[in-house]
Amino acid sequence: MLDNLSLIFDYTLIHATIRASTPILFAALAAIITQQADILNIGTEGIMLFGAFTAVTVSYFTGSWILALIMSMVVGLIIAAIMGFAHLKYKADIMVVGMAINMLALALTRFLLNEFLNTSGSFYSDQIIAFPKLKFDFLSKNPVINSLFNNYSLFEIVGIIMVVVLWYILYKTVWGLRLRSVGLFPMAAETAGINVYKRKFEVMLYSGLLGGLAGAHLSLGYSNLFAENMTNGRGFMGVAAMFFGGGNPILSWIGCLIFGLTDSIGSRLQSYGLPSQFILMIPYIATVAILAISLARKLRSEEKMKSSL
Amino acid sequence: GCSGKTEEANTSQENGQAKESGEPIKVALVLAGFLGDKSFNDSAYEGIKKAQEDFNLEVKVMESKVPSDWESNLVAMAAADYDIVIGVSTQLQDIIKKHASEFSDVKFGIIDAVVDEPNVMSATFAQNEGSFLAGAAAAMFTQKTDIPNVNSEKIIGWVGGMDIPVLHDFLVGYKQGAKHIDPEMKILTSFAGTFNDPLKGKELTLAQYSQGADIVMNVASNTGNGILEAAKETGNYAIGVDLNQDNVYPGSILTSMLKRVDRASYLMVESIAKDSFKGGEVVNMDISNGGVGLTDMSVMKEALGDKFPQDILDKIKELTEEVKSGEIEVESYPGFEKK
Amino acid sequence: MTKNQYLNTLFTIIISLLVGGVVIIFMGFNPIEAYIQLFKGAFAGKFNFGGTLERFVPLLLTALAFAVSAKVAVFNVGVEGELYLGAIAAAWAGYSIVGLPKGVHIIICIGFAMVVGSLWAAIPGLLKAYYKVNEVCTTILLNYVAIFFTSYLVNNPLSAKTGVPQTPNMESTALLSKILKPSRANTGLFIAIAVLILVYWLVQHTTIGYKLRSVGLNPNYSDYMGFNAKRTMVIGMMMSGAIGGLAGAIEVMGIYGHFLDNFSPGIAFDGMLASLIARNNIKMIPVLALFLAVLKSGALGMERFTGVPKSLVDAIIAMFILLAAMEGLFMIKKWKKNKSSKIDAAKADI
Amino acid sequence: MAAKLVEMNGINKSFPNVKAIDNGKFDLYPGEIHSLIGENGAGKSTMMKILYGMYAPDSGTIKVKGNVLEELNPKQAINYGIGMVHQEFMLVKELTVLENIILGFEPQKNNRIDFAKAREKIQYYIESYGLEIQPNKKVIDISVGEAQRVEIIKTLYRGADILILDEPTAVLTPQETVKLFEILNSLKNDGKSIVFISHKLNEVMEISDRITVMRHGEYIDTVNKKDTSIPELAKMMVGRAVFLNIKREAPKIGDTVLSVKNIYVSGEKEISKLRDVSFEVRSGEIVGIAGVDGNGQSGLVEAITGLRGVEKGDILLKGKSIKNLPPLKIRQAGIAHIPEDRNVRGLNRDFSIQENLIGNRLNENPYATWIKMNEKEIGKYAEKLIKDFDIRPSNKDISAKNLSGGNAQKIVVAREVDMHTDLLIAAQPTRGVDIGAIEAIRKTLNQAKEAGTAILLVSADLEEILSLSDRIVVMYEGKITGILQASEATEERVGLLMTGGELDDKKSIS
Ligand SMILES: Nc1ncnc2c1ncn2[C@@H]1O[C@H](COP(=O)(O)OP(=O)(O)OP(=O)(O)O)[C@@H](O)[C@H]1O
Ligand SMILES: Nc1ncnc2c1ncn2[C@@H]1O[C@H](COP(=O)(O)OP(=O)(O)OP(=O)(O)O)[C@@H](O)[C@H]1O
Ligand SMILES: [Mg+2]
Ligand SMILES: [Mg+2]
Repeated sequence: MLDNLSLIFDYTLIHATIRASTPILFAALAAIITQQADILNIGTEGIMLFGAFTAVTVSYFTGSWILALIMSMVVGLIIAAIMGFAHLKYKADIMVVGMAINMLALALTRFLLNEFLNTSGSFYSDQIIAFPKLKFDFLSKNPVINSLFNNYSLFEIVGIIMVVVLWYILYKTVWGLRLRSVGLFPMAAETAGINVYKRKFEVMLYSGLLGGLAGAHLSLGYSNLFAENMTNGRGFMGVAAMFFGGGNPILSWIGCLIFGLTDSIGSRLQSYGLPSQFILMIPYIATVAILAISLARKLRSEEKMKSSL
Repeated sequence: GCSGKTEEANTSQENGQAKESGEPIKVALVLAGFLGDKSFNDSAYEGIKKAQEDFNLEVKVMESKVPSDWESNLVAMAAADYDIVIGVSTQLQDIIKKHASEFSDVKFGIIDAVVDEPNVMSATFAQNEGSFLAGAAAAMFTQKTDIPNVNSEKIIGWVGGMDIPVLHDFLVGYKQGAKHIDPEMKILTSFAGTFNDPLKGKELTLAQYSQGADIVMNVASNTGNGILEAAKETGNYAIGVDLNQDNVYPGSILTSMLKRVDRASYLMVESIAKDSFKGGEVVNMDISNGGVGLTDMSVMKEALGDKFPQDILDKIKELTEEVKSGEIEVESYPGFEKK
Repeated sequence: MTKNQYLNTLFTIIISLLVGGVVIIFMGFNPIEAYIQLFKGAFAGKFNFGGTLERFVPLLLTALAFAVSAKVAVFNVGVEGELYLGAIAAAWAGYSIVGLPKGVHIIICIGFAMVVGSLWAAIPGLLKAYYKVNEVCTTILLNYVAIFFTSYLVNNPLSAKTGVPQTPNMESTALLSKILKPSRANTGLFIAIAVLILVYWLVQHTTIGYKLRSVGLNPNYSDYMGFNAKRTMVIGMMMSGAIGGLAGAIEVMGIYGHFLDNFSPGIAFDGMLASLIARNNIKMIPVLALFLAVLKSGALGMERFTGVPKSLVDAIIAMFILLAAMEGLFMIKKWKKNKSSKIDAAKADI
Repeated sequence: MAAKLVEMNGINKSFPNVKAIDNGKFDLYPGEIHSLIGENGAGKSTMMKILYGMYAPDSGTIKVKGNVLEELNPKQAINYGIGMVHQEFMLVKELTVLENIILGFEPQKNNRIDFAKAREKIQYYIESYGLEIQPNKKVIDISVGEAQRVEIIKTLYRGADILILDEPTAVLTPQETVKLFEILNSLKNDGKSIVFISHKLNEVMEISDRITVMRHGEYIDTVNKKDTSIPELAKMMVGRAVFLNIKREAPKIGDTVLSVKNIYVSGEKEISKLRDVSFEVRSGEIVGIAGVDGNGQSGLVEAITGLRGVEKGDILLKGKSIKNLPPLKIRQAGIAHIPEDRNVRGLNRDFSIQENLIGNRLNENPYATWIKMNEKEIGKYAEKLIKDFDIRPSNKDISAKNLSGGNAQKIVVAREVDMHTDLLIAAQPTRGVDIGAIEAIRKTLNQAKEAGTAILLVSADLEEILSLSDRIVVMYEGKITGILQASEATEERVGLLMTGGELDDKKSIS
């Protein structure tokens, strides 16, 4: 078992963790930005699926990943705009809108897969140009360094940068301050002359851009194909991660990493004959447990602060 | 792999042996999943398409992964006067058993299970036998260190979709085949927990590669697309399943374990067209009748050139004979014992 | 509902049908034919109508489960998990206990499913009430755990060992009788309606309901009144879980006769949708649950007997739901007022 | 006199169920303090929200600095120099004081908020008007008085020269009020114009130049301060004469009902942690707890009623310990409690009047049989309370959020007083309610006392404490600094104890 252990916990786990957490991370970022304006965007799942489909299609037909990226973000934007109208202008419950968009995405991408790409189930081809990988020859000499620092997909790195950027924007800029006030207390924002409606709409659009990007990463970065329902709950996991971090990009990222890490460990543990279902549960249980324990500890220390003794 | 527009009912040109009247034979295919899996379901549909070339058919494919839809789809098709309603999955066994007597003038087919009713034809597969060969091939291949990216470690992989009995029937054969070649062979196995998540399949496969496997067998339907992709991306190897997947990523896929579902569905339609349908008949598709087996590895041969290990192919031939003759008895998972 | 709202609903339906029709024409099919098949698929004959009722029951119950948790201000996304666990609990009790009279056996199966569902729901409930752990996060994650767990059970200790991932068939004493054969609609329908009425009465006309609603609306008031907001919140979640478990039990006892691995494709999420469109108003929930059930079974009809591809049918249904949620769409009278009440609306959001 | 800064004429505004303003009228001159008074629900806040662009009037004209304004939103109002401090603070609790102040008007340096510059500017207002605040604290951690000052700085920071203050003193201690008035006067001397809304007529008389009275949404009159008096204003507001000072009979004091023994209770802030607090309340007397808000009174009440844990010491009700029992058990042991904040604890605003009135008798016969609520009996009971306590409107099915503050408070008072318990705890029973309601509530408390109830009254309003209490317990930083008999209590003496001072004559009795 000991030599097995070293096969499970070795340095390749780090790259695997980042790889496994990135799709969820992008979904979480898309959810965070609307949540800061008090909009629970569970349509991320659907937007991602649209994005993934668009990216593959555009990349296949044009051979340009840049164009694919742009188009998938545009599609995300359009879907988000529809959601924004339905929710903000026509007062549809945002959860319903999100779920309807998810259903629509599933059905429509399947339909378009048949119509446009003349296939069903999944679509792959040599003509699909993937997002570039950050490959540096000088790093590839040592296998450890190679695994740790080389061969990242472009958006695995961009994702990490975006966590920091979004954190900065939310907590250090005027825009972020106003956005948070809209989410926390819209009346206060309104009386400060901030147009709450516009602000909410704006972040819906950004969320669409991020969701489109998340989808494109799924189909061109994480893999190089499109499959029906390829998001497979990753958008929902993003929402869960957003709640894990209470809307804070950095804490949410930590949530994603915990999930990614335990998921990767699980993938390796499976090979040793434990019932697969229990292994597959690990990431979910671990995430809940860590969240619960950390909050319980926080509460306990607050209690202590309040004591009069 | 493109299956084109699938849902439309289309008739093809008439062929000699078709029913006298010129009216098309109405065939309904009820799936417990969707087309596009590039394996089991697509394969069943391949057979129907083949039959469409030979006979005058009107075809309806009902897809759904919602269990509560299966029964109502099947009953609706039977009630709508289809000549034959084919259930494509073990999971439809109970449903057909339940309704076959209600629709005594409709004929049913069941693939991958047996229903003993006078108006049902069944087809079963000895996937354990096919997997046995796949396991043997993988076990030999993982020691061919002159092939790029093949390491000296005696580790091979296997990734399945949902952790359900039929996959275990694949798995026992695979393990037995590998151990038959080399008892020290270590077999890493993982289940994705779903047939519908290629990304999860890819992740699991990458994990097995990082643990020393250099060839991984795919038994995961749509999830398997990720398995194959992982092979291509890392320069490692995979084994395809159900359909011939060798060409998906030429040079990355050693062989595919064929499960000739297409042949079964074709046979069922043919029996209607030729009026030879025998109720209660069970077609056992196994190595001996070519119902399961491996591909000829020609794609790999071309990719590897003279590095191609011909001895694997020879050994597979030998093993095939031994299994046929009963010299080797391949184990099966409870519930899948040969009838 | 005022007269205006009815008009609004009517307009929404007409618009949805029109838009869907245009798409169908555009794809080269006959929309009239398609809609006739949709209608037939939902209502024509025992088989189709039964199919609609068969879908209505779990939708109604899971919607109710969601609404009950919403009364205590918990957003229970975990009904799906409770459904699975309830289902497998009922299936187990159904095949492993033998020799009971029918009524008793059914009650035991249902009771066991409800207990299991409520205990499972208590976990996110407790975490939320006592440690302020966000319930949306925990319930999303715990759904996976529940589903994997049932998958383990049905493939290992509780497997029928037949090659299909299912439990052994339940004793006939544990099965609910079918109504409207050959469809699989069953007496679970009456159980569901009884539960609907009971829950409505419980929430609106009893002291328990008063406490539940009170906690959902203002936990501080509840604590001050001595209701113990935290405990009540957990109780509300457990009620929700019990109803979710019941939904699962009726599925296996009425429809399958055994537990089948992964049998629910997200029934509870559709139920949640029904409840959300009804704004968690218990009186409106059966209407919306029926609406969704009709769409679902009608869609099957449309798919079976027209050439319209399933994926397109599904897309049209998603669009129906989206439009149905936009209540403001045809509030013609309100348009003028919109301007003056924008802040009132903002206030109402808080 | 100079030209009018603001002129509002013929204003009408309806909400779904009420006509909030009926032909309303208001004007404002430069450099004046103009008070707006009226009962709860008279339409004062609505009138000012219209001026601030938050509500669009149904009809009427608004003229600001000579411009007729057709459409107005808060942003434009701010541009016209109007600033409003709302009755419910418009502060984002999770943000810092600084962030709240600059929200919407942030100084920037390369896309970053220029906090240094913001701080500098705020410092200017802090110093010029003596507005003490702590910019780096989160709003959730500051006192209401400070929040009030933050709101004022916020409006000044936005360049307001017309300040609307909606009931700014309702939540302030007398000391804080004095300080606020100093600030207002210095603002006025700086040429700013101020609209001041209050229920406290003595304050109005102290600070205003002119006074406008509203009643039931209608404009009644505008008078100069020097031409009027408190009784006259009260009469204009209510439509009849009002008597606040209830004549007091000598108390008929009985047995000890509540005795608090050396308790220690946790608190958010250092000064609100109770340490070693002891006192007694006997039947037939009102014991007033005086103290500056935030010195542990809330903690004390919560500890007695079981809403907060007691860490050390004991609490006895009629000799039996009720320490750390669940709130329900404590209620059943014989304590009724009017909580300090009707909107937080006292009411379920989304419940109907009837549902709110039955909350504490939920499981009692005949209102419930087992778990079934007997709606008929409950309805009868609700109607009785509505009548006895003159709650308006008298429709028991209206939801509580549609009631004016005074009437909402009457629901709480009616529900608790009607329990006829041995001990009644009344925390801030008249905070933010109009003069008519204050009269009614005080009368009710006095009647309960005469009927033999022991009453613990907590109030930040010193005048209220002095006029109702038979004994006064003064708290400072979580400790008792003195207990005085009514006869020996004066505003000065209590005030001194409240700020941590000591009485030299040591005549206090405990
Ligand atoms: N947003 C609103 N929606 C519905 N009704 C409202 C709204 N705001 C105020 N009202 C109603 O309008 C009337 C006037 O309310 P307003 O707040 O202006 O009174 P007020 O004089 O400020 O009273 P108070 O002294 O209690 O603050 C009341 O009957 C109130 O219930
Ligand atoms: N330990 C606690 N347990 C429960 N609630 C608490 C606790 N501490 C504070 N609170 C809540 O926070 C509010 C403010 O707390 P804080 O300690 O500042 O009040 P306080 O200073 O005791 O009362 P006041 O100063 O108003 O007389 C309280 O009303 C109470 O609802
Ligand atoms: Mg090897
Ligand atoms: Mg007001």
